[in-house]
Amino acid sequence: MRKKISTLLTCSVLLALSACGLGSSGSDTDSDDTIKIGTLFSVSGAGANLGDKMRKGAELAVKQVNADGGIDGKKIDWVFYDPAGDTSTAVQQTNRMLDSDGVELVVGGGGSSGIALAMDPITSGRGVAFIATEGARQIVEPAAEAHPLTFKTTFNDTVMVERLIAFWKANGITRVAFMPDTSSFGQSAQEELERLAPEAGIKVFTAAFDPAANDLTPQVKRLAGNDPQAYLAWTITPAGVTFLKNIRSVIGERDVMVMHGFGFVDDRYMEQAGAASTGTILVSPKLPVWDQIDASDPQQPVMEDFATAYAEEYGGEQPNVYAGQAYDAMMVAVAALRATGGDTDGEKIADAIEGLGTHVGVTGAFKFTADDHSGLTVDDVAVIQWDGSRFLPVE
Amino acid sequence: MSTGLEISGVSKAYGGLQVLRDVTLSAPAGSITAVIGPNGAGKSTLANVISGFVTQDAGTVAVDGTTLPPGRAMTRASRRLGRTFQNLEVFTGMTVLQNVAMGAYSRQRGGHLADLVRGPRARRDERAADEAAWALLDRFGLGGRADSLVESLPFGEAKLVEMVRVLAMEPEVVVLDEPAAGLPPASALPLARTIAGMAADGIGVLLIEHNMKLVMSISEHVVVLDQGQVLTEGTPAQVQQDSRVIEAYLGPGPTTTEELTR
Amino acid sequence: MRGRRDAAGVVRRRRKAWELWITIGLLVVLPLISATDYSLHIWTRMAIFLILLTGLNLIQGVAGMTSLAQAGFFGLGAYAAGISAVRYDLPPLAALVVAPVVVTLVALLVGVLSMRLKEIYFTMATLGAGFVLFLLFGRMVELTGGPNGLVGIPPFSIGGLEFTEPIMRYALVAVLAALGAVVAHNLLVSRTGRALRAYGASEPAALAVGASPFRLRLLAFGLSGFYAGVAGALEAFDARFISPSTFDFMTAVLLVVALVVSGAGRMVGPILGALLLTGIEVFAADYADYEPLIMGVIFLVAVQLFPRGVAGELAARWEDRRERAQRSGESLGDSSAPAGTTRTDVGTPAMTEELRR
Amino acid sequence: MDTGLLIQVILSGLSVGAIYALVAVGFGVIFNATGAINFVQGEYVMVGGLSAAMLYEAWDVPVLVAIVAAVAVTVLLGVLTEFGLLGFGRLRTPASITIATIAIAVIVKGSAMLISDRDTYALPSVLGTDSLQVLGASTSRQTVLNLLLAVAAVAALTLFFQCTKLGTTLRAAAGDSETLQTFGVSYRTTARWAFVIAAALGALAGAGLAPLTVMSFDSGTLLGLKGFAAAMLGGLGNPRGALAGGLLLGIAEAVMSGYGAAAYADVVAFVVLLAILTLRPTGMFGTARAVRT
Repeated sequence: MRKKISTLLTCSVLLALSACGLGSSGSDTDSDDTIKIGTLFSVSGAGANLGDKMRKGAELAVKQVNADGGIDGKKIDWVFYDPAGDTSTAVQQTNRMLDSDGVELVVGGGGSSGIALAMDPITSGRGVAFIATEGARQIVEPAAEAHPLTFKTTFNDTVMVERLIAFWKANGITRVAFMPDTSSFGQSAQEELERLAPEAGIKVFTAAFDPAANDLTPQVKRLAGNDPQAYLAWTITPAGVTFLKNIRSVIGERDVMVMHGFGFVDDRYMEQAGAASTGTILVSPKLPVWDQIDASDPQQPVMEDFATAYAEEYGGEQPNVYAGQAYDAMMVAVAALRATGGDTDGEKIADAIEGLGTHVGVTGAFKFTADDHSGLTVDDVAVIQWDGSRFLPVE
Repeated sequence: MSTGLEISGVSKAYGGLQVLRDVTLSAPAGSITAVIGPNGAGKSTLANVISGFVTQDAGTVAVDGTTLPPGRAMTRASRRLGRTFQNLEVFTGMTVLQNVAMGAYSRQRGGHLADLVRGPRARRDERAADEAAWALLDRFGLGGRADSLVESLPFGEAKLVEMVRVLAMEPEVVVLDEPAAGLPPASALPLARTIAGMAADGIGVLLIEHNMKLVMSISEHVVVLDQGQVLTEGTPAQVQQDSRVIEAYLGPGPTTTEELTR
Repeated sequence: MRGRRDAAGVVRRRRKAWELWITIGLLVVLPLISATDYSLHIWTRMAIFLILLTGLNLIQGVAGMTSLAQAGFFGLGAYAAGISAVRYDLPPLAALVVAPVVVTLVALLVGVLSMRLKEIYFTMATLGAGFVLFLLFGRMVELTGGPNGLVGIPPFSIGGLEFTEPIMRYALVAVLAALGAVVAHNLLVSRTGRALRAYGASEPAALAVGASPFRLRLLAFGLSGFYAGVAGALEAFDARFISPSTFDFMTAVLLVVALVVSGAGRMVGPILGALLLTGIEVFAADYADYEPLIMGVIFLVAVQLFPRGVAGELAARWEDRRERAQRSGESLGDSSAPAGTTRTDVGTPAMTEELRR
Repeated sequence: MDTGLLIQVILSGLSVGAIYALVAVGFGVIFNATGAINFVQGEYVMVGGLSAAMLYEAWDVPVLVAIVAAVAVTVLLGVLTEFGLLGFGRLRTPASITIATIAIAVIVKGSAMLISDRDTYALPSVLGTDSLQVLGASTSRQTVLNLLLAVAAVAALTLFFQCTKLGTTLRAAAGDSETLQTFGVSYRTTARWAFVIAAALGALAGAGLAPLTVMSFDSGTLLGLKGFAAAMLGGLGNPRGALAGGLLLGIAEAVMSGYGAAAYADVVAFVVLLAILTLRPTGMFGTARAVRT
């Protein structure tokens, strides 16, 4: 009798698995009273922590828009997928969204630059507008020729590096130790820094590290040999905490500037590094210090509303910069849809976004043009410092 | 007619223990030569040296006059030397037909890559091998079992399959390593007939065996091995009377019942 | 086919081909079931998995040696094709030839170094090789584009004809998958395939009949690399973008598991495994958070239920019934026979294939 | 020659090496008892570290209590692993057991992801955070503690295998588990004890690693693979070999980070694994075992 059961179980498992491949391929009819927006964020696997915050940011935007009547009466039908950090899964999900789920506009590129780069040819190939929330500038550059329908609401590494170099110049720093991780995030920052720093007369000494590393003291000690005035790490992974702990143990009390890239702006990480994180300086969007920005800055009220709404919606949790970027991406899409009266044709949406003029978002004042599909400038970048319990702006 | 198997001056030591000491013997084609001796006399090591599973320290093993390279068991098949194993070695998960057809493996010329394309020549080779295997199965009454998995056969029949596989190699020399071990007495006769059949086909059979009834009934020549050395050799009749053989098996001096019970 | 042998002899030869026809039949039928762009994309991925698993089956199923390098080889094939097309402007057709050759050479190198090792040690050598490849994909930035992946791979094309239409992309992969299945079938039923399986079943006996274990297993491992190279090149030209994450350790484990669960060593194992993998990928799209947990449970249950894989279990049951029919003269397929009669144990401990390895 | 850098590289190598050693010893214990490679070993480290940190951060439990609780949780997981593998009595060969441990590792990681909600957790060091200056380089007290922990674990296990009844049975099981059963020693009890010891070792490694970095559901997998490479380097199944293998591998990675191309530090572990398997599969101190066909 036992063998009979196991045969039935096997066949049913196998059929169920392949059957649902068939089942979902039937496409839903395009009901005309909603606009289908598709989103990919990795809420499991690598970078899961980051993806989770991005999902909440975008979700908040959808809820707010639908709450006050949607776009000219059309509510947003939000389709969400989790590629779990895997590019081939993301490619397949994007095809599924556009072919069978009838998604007309894509917001959110899987939470990693690699996935966003893979999604772009698919969305552009189908004439669908795509607003990414990932960092690599290759996603939107060169904008006019190669990525007419693709935008992103994150800082280009170029803008961040320019702000850093301006800050270093202002503080007379000419020797910098740079530790990027071996992810795409670290890799593209390294290219920009090694391109722009020499022009500003700043010498950069680099040693990369693997995000899964448990001890970075060899790299830190090696770079210490060049007697740098500042140590800059560039990662979004927990290894950034190890960096802070190792810097304190290797460098001790010598007054050097310990810095992190905008990927590490997260008060939870800062707390987990304990005493080692006090005094760390970061380049970042203004969101973490929104309550320190005086009301005259048009971005201040937008950030305040977002922070309070997010805390209400998610049990007092504070939004981080990634939630802000996802929220902005959805809001830019909504602004464009309002401009085109709900028409989701790729070209029309692209022209609408480029015609938005200044769209004041949580992350900054976006000024999209035909050649700049990121729309953020050096003035949108803030330099902040962790004083042991919270972030404060640095003059 | 090949001249069969010649072994001269074979010695083998494991660390300090000298297992084979300067062993010389031959198993002419078309005849059955037996090797007997008490446990630990070095019979199995001898079988392994001949079939290349063990590399001897000194001495040579030759088939039909050509010396075989020491060790390198896989070269034996192409030199037409086959063997069976003390505890049964059959290809489980494969049918009886496939087991026997494997015997012809080294005689088939087709290269491995040709098997990917499996052109007409490869198919013809395969069919020839299967035909030969069928013939052997019929000859030994295993035709009905052709498509059973070998592990589903009773022990006696599985042993027979192993022997038929060796015959499928069309060997000139066969080393049988205790073929009767584990078999019920009733199968001794058919086994004897099979071995005799091999000799009749012109194969030089080297029979390593404990079962005296079997050895004495079918061997033309018997070699007695003791502590790694050839004690004596001769016809079955001579060897049975030789006191040294009895002593080697039963220990020194007449053993009266008193001595045993003291 | 021998005429004068009784039915059993003839049936045996045709049964093996039956499993090959299932594989090719499915490749033909699937696009007929549903041919939307999305389904064709799914079938193409399934066919690429089929090529990968057919190759893996040669070393894992036939030779009985677990290899965790298949994902690394899959990646090497993809990058070899991608790099030669993007960086050196090789026409896609040439890249489709270069990739498998490169991977086969690397597989032979790894094989030469690790083939003499016993079971678990060989598996760990392949794990090491696979992981080194995966890490290199992410680190050699100028060549592979690093973690950002390799962008701008042209679609596959022969002469002027570009394979951009989903149906054409599927046809390309399906034809190569079918070809791969036929070649694997030929090897499986040929003397070489038998020798490979014989070696897994009894080392001494295989040596005694003159089969050289090293050369046979090296051939199987090299071939598994060739198949991975073809699959990699097709993946590169189909997705037109490759990044290291697709070829990581988890993929290597998934490939082995899908094959073991579906029945390594059987001709129908790869196609069942490919369906399972594609099903999991599609299934995973909906239940993101719980996917790893669910996959782990399914995988553990399957390994416990079928130590010899699904196809192995089904085939074993079919053979039980057929042998019982033979012995007691009942007609084949008479299902009234008592289920689950145990096998007669041969003298040595129960020699199921599972125990023997 | 900047001696400060050399000392720092060695200290860093020992710090990470101590964790690899503890993981490697865990692999050895399971290999001795079942002949299989336990892919869950890396996840035991994650569960140990993560549960300690979660208990500390979530319920403000003193660090020591959190660690003891974490070891208990991981040991329970070890018993469940043994049941998941051998409880159904269907898996007999090391190969099939090894594949089943992969399934359990995926389940453990998947559950940890759900329980920890993909968050990271930190655990302060029992000995405070100020660093120690040694010959111009620096390390932390936690590293010294981890090293002592690794050496103590290896010494304890060596004695345990040599002198205690259970220890000798565990070692004998490595030889031939069938014959062992004829002596009335249940294969399941020895396996269960092996998994309890391996889980405890994993938990201690996790609790030792947590203060040096932060723990997340993802911290175990790569660590497990590297621990295995260390076990192979030292000789699978030999506690002293595991210690030597772990420390050497840690130092090799640190040298690569300090002097070579830091980005390729991770490749070192697997190149070492490949080299050992092909040149000397029994590892430095391994007993000569039928490793080659």
